[in-house]
Amino acid sequence: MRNHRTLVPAIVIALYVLVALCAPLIAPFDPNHADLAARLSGPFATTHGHFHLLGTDGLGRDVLSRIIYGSRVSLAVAAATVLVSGAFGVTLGVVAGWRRGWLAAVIMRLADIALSVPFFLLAILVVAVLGPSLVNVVICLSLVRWPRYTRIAYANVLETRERGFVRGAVAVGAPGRWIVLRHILPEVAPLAVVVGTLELGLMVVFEASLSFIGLGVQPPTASWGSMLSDGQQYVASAWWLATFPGLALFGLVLTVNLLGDAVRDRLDPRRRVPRRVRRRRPGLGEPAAEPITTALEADHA
Amino acid sequence: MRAGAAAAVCRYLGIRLGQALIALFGVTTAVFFALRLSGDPAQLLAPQGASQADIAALRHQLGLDAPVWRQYLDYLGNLLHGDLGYSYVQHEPALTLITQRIPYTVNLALAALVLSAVLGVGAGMVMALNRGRWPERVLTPLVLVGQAMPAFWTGILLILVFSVTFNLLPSTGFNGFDSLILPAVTLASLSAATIARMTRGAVLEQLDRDYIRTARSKGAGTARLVTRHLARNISIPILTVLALEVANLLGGSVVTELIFAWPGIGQLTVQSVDGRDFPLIQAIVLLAAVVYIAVNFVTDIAYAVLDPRVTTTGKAAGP
Amino acid sequence: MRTSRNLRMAALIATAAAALAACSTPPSGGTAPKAGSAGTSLTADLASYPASLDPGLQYDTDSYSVYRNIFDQLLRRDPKTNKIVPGLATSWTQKDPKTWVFTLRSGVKFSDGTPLTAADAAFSIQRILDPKFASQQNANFSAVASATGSGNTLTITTKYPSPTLLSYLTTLSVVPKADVQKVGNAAFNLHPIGSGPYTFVSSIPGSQVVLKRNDSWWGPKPQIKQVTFRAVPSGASRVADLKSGKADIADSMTPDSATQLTGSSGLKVLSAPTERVSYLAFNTIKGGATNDPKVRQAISMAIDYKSLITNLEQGYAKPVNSVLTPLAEGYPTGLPGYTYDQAKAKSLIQQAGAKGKTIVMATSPTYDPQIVQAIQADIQDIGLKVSIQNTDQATYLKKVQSPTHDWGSIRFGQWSCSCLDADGVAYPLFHTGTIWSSYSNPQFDALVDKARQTIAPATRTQLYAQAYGILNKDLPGIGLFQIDAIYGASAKLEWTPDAQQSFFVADMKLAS
Amino acid sequence: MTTTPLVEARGLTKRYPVRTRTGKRILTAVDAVDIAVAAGQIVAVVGESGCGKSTTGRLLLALERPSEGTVTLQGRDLNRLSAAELRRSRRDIQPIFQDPYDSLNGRMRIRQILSEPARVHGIDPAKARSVHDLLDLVNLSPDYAERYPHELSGGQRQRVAIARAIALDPKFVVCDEAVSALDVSVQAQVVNLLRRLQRELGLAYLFISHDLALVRYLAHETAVMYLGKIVEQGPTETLFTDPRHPYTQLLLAAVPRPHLGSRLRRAEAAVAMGDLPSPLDRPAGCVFSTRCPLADDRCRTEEPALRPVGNGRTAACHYAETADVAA
Amino acid sequence: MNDMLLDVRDLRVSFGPGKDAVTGLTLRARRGETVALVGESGCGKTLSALALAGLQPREAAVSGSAELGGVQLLGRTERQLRRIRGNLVSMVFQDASTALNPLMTVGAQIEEVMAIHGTHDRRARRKRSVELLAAVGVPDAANRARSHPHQLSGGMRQRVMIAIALAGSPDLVIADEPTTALDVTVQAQVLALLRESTRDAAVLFITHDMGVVAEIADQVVVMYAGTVVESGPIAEVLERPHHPYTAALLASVPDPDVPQAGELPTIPGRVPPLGERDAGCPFRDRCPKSQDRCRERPPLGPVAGGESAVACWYPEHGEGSSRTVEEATR
Repeated sequence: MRNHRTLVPAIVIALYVLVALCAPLIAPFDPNHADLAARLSGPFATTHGHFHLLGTDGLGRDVLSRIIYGSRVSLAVAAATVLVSGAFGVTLGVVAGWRRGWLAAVIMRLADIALSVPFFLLAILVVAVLGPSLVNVVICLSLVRWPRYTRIAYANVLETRERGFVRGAVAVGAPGRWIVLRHILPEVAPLAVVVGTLELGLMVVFEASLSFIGLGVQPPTASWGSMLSDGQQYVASAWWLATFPGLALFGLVLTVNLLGDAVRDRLDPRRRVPRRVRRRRPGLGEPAAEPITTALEADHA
Repeated sequence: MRAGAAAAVCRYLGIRLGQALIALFGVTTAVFFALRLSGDPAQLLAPQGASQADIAALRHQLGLDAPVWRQYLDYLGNLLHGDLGYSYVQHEPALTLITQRIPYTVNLALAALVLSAVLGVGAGMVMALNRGRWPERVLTPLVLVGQAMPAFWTGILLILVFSVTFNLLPSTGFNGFDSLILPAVTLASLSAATIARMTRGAVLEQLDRDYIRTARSKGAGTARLVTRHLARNISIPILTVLALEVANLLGGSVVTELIFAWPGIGQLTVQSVDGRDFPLIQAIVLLAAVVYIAVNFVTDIAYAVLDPRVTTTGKAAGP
Repeated sequence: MRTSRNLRMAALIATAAAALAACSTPPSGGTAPKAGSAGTSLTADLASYPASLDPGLQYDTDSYSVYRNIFDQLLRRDPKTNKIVPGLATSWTQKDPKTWVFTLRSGVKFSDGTPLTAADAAFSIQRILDPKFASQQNANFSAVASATGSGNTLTITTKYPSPTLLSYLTTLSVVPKADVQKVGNAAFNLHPIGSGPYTFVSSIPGSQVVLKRNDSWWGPKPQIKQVTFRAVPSGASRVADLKSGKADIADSMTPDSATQLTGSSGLKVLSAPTERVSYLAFNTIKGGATNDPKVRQAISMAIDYKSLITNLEQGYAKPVNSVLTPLAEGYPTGLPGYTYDQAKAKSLIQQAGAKGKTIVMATSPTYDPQIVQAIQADIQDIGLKVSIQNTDQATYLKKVQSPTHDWGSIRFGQWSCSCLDADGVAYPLFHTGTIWSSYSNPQFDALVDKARQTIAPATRTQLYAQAYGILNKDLPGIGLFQIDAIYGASAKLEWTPDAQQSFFVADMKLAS
Repeated sequence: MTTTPLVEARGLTKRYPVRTRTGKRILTAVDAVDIAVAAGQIVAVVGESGCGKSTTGRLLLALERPSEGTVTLQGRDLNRLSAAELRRSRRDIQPIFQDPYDSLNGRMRIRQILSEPARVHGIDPAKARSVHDLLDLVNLSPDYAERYPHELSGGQRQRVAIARAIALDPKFVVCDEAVSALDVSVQAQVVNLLRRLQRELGLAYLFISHDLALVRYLAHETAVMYLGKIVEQGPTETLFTDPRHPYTQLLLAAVPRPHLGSRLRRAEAAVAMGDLPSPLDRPAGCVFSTRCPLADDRCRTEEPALRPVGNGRTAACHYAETADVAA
Repeated sequence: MNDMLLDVRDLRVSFGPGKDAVTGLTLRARRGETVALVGESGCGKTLSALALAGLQPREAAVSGSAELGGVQLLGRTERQLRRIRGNLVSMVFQDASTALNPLMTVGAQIEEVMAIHGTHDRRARRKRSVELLAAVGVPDAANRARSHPHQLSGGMRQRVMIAIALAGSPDLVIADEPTTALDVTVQAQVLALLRESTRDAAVLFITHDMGVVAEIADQVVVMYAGTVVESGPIAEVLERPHHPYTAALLASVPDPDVPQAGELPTIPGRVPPLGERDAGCPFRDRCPKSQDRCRERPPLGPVAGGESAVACWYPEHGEGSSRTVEEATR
């Protein structure tokens, strides 16, 4: 049962990745090949002797091929963003939690600042200042997302640094860097992985949103978001343009979320520590901390 | 004792307020300078055939030819007098433009919040209390679907179905209650799913707590467990989510407002950013930050009210 | 003082709004009447909400469409011939190359009852020129040295002989000096008072503006009693509104949506060629490959103009022979135009040694991405690589207008000077040193400079013919096609759109 | 004993700022405590929860800085050392904490846990005690080296914690409730182990515990703490057989005994004591005066000094010589 | 044996095949009598107690019989159980800091029992809850009733737990390690309180601490790995333990009144975890006296010359706390 929950979404995601990697082999057509005379043909249309399973778009390009190639953008951006923002966010969170004091205050206020800038504005500013590119999309998304990791890492480090094995390491005479690397980070990492997995789905959506408003990847590179954006105009006349990329996106986000849930259930440290042991400590009340699920699940935009 | 508690809350909130002001200052400063790197409103405003001199004149008129630090000091000075500046594009005080739009965004966000809170909390409770039984099996896929639907796609599909195909509901603009339905549903769908998952988790976590066992050992039934024990204890985690959702809804309203041509702050944001309407952007950012901070603030107060432990230990749940 | 009170108000509103919003609807500008009811009210879907209702400020299409109904313009163009005809000014004479005298219609009143005088007209120009007003139209009237009014005589002097002055005066709406000075620019913008066929009733900023017929207007009584302009940014939604009868007319239709409408009963498509021209401009200074005229020539031959017009524009476009439309004063009718010849283009690229080179194409989401991509595909077919750099308009302008010319090799854009004159295109786009130009040819500059200050139409036409001849040889830019304005409308609507995209409701009729 | 003690605390005081309903207050967790541990000696600190015994332990471990007072290890003031020097000195002072589930890093193998101290100090693995030896010392078979903590029972984990503590051959080990989380049968094993190690390796312990029976069994010296202060101190046997402070007397009386006959005495003694006052509201005069059946006005105003009361003991009670509350 | 108020016979709790957590608990208690259920962690004592109140985890299967004053407690529907809990059977849990609802005043938590079981008059409930608080020794009860749990000390919280347990005047009070988290001084007070306040009920007192057993119990039931290994009157079990496990437990705790030399007696090995238990005597791997016969599970049978029952093929016949188990084996 538990294996099921991880395995099935993992396989589906692996398929997505495989499709992305093998796009040139799988895609029936060049995703950027325009054929203006064959534009806006519906699914199952055969135009000029070419069979378009999912139809063609406003430039007569094959929708299926574009969806296949579009997966590359979605997956690459989502993965890169999670890695960059995760690494950056966790580092800051760990530093804040370990050093505490003014440095923590500065970092956490920075997180507040990052969280209170409207995302759309930030996206435009980043593209305006740095120019449009896939890398900058990642930078832009990372600028918005790092505080999620920082906050969770920070809270987790504050908790972990009071744990016996950390105090033990201090008492042994281990330097701060040693303790952070060997004891704190491994403790924070699974949590960061959980957050990262949950974020992955969101990042797919975010990338699509950016492409949707024209700030993502550059045309003619196919991206699900830009396909949806183009398709929006044709929602009444050429329904397939918005529907199929939307389904591809929906499927990926859904499976990533499922995987995130499964990973969280496996890694959430709270679900692993035997509770009865903790209860024995005399005189200790339960801390009024918010449940970890709150922190993990609450943010989505 | 009451007075003491109030004093503790005040002190605690005072610190939070101070931190919030610092964050506010940081946001406005960062945005101010980033904006000036990002494009020249005069170029956008000038007619296509305008000459260099025309544009320079316009730039001068807008005060954009002054050194950036000077502009910044002026901005801060005006801010202290409550002056948020004039929109370059619409030639109205930024404050007026924003206040015109606030009711619409609040209307939409509030409708979505109520919708998602009611649906989300309800579904989450039902799922948790019926763990492993059919209500959970029915709701879980719905929640998963809700979470995987990007707002812009949901919006398009809703328009396709309800406006284009069946012509039941208006797809754009503000024209009474029926035009609120589609945007609110679009905006609420993701939030409702998030809240549902969260509520489920919170309820399950609370159900696992010892005090629930105590209550059961007293002979309490499900109804009493939910109303007397769970309700208040899950209110804290749920409040945390709702607070975040308020921020998310206001943020998410940008996309929704664009899709449904809703005349709110989100649309104004996009327009002002597109037009590099600096004073308006700055005002909106200030507003967004204030809202974000205010929501956190209200949440903190609510924590203190809901959880008597907060006032005495001086720390709220969460970082 | 005022602003601080406003701030406090805002704080109050913000908090109160949260509480109220649940139960109350926002302050509405009156509910829009259902389209078509009674046959005398009209609902028009615009692509966006007018940036301003004060005609002295913005003049984007949507603002224009709304406020030109509230105000009278000094001059007008005949919708059929595009000739300049009387508006508020019944007659005008040119005293000397730099002085123009206009006689204004008498008995015209603003809707608040005050009479319209030449002083109001002069004021309308003066305020645009006032730096403090920061009007975007300033540049259009930058030739004006002074404007004075007395009685019904308006005198305008220009700094130099200006052949396009009258053209720009067709865009001038006259505002009531007394009222503007009394309430201030900001308040006037929110509640404009004009002398035009319609008066302002209410607005929901960002959403809709309602106007009603001005029964005391001096012109023929319009049939439509009330008009509601709604901002509907999504083209699909505008189509849906038309189909469901929620709108009687919709602006800014795409060719694709127009073809959709032609199939629907009860609906029709109205279109008119405009002075808007789609063009490609090359960077001949720092464009890399495009510095080479052979490459530019190759590109001009790479583009399948016909396919763009028939397939993408669905026929709602006309071929052009230069970066100008036939509507414009000075259009060089004799030029041969561009040809599509892929084979020759390929060989030119070979000759230039540019095969496989990457050229950067700058564009912004403002411009139709489909055309951009179609052109990209065309150019790639002849052996160049095209990398599209799509940034938002502000960034695009900052880049493209930078004096360093570092914006890439080629850009796609649409041009309209709202003056129907060759000068409004040739000068800003290609004259050495202007902000848009990455091209320099002294010979061309001299011709354009001369034409700018020549009043006689025939001479000008000749000068422009020479200038455009140079352009078509040097190819710093290619005109792609002339763009049609496309409206979707109820079949009951009788109206003929014009080249200026004037959205004069007074000219419209709704059959019941 | 006239020789310099191995570890010595003088005037050790620790205050924490605490936010309460009525504002910021100072909590004095440890108040002017003097304690000395000689090499090879076991000194116990006993008292109710919140009396400051764990804080004292952390101060001696230099995990926290005292607000006042000094902690010296072989004459060197730990809190005056540079960070690097302190880290080096730490090999001489090691802790064993209460919770065996919390004190080992669950992501490390036992081998890694036990070799960490040597690696931290850059000691040549050949010269350090081998993991094998350490496991042997704590009676665990060598194949435990490759296991993870969660594969071990509580008692086994606590043995690993002990092994880690002695990995660098410390001179002094602070056992903070080191056996209280264990089941009784396991507890006995670990206590035996601690005692054996103390003898074989010549270790000195600060044995912090609320379990008086264990203290009597293990400790040479015992200090009784109450609200941050030491109220009585002396050789364990004397202290247990003839406690002079009323608090010690009551505390001893309150210990449950696994045989019949003590029921009444214990309950009476305990009930007589009432509740522990909040450490934030420490009584004036004698800290124990609010609960002491013998307390009079003097006790409530004049704070008794910790003074010798015979047989090597010191007690902080005006009436130490005559006090007898639990007979 | 008709005067027995509580009569539990062969209580079994299982988490599935091979996962029998409790394999036959039998115990009896008269009104006013306290039965101590003793054992180390994992022996099934808490689970047994929860099963008596129908509070065992959902996935656990309970069988056997448990009658309280003639009322069968096991196999009841949730609805029936609700009538029983708080009213006939009440519980005192180990850690009052988590077992009390942190957001409700303690008074309300006491009143709740009465509200559930039919006292509709709010004023009466309030009055009684203050009385109860006073009765369990909470000073200034009227004010303390309005306190939240975190504002009380650990001892006070445990008193509140007891007040909750008493509020329904139950016949059976199940106290699950109610003093483990408390200091010895407070522990003594709470034990005394519990003893005094439950004269009209049977008390099932769960603990691992023989000292506490000696303090409070009338009868002792020693559990090991899910099964009863010895039961009998307190005096007999403490003075003459018959089961090697009982004897070893008693021996491994040092006596604070007697100086002790040499090593503490220990029990080698560990409790076989759930799933590794077989049909034999569960203690045999740790038992110094184990023989081949111990592969077969010994029944709980009466001991000659005593009131106790023991489940051992080779019961001890020794004296008191004499050292009956070999010293540690190294």
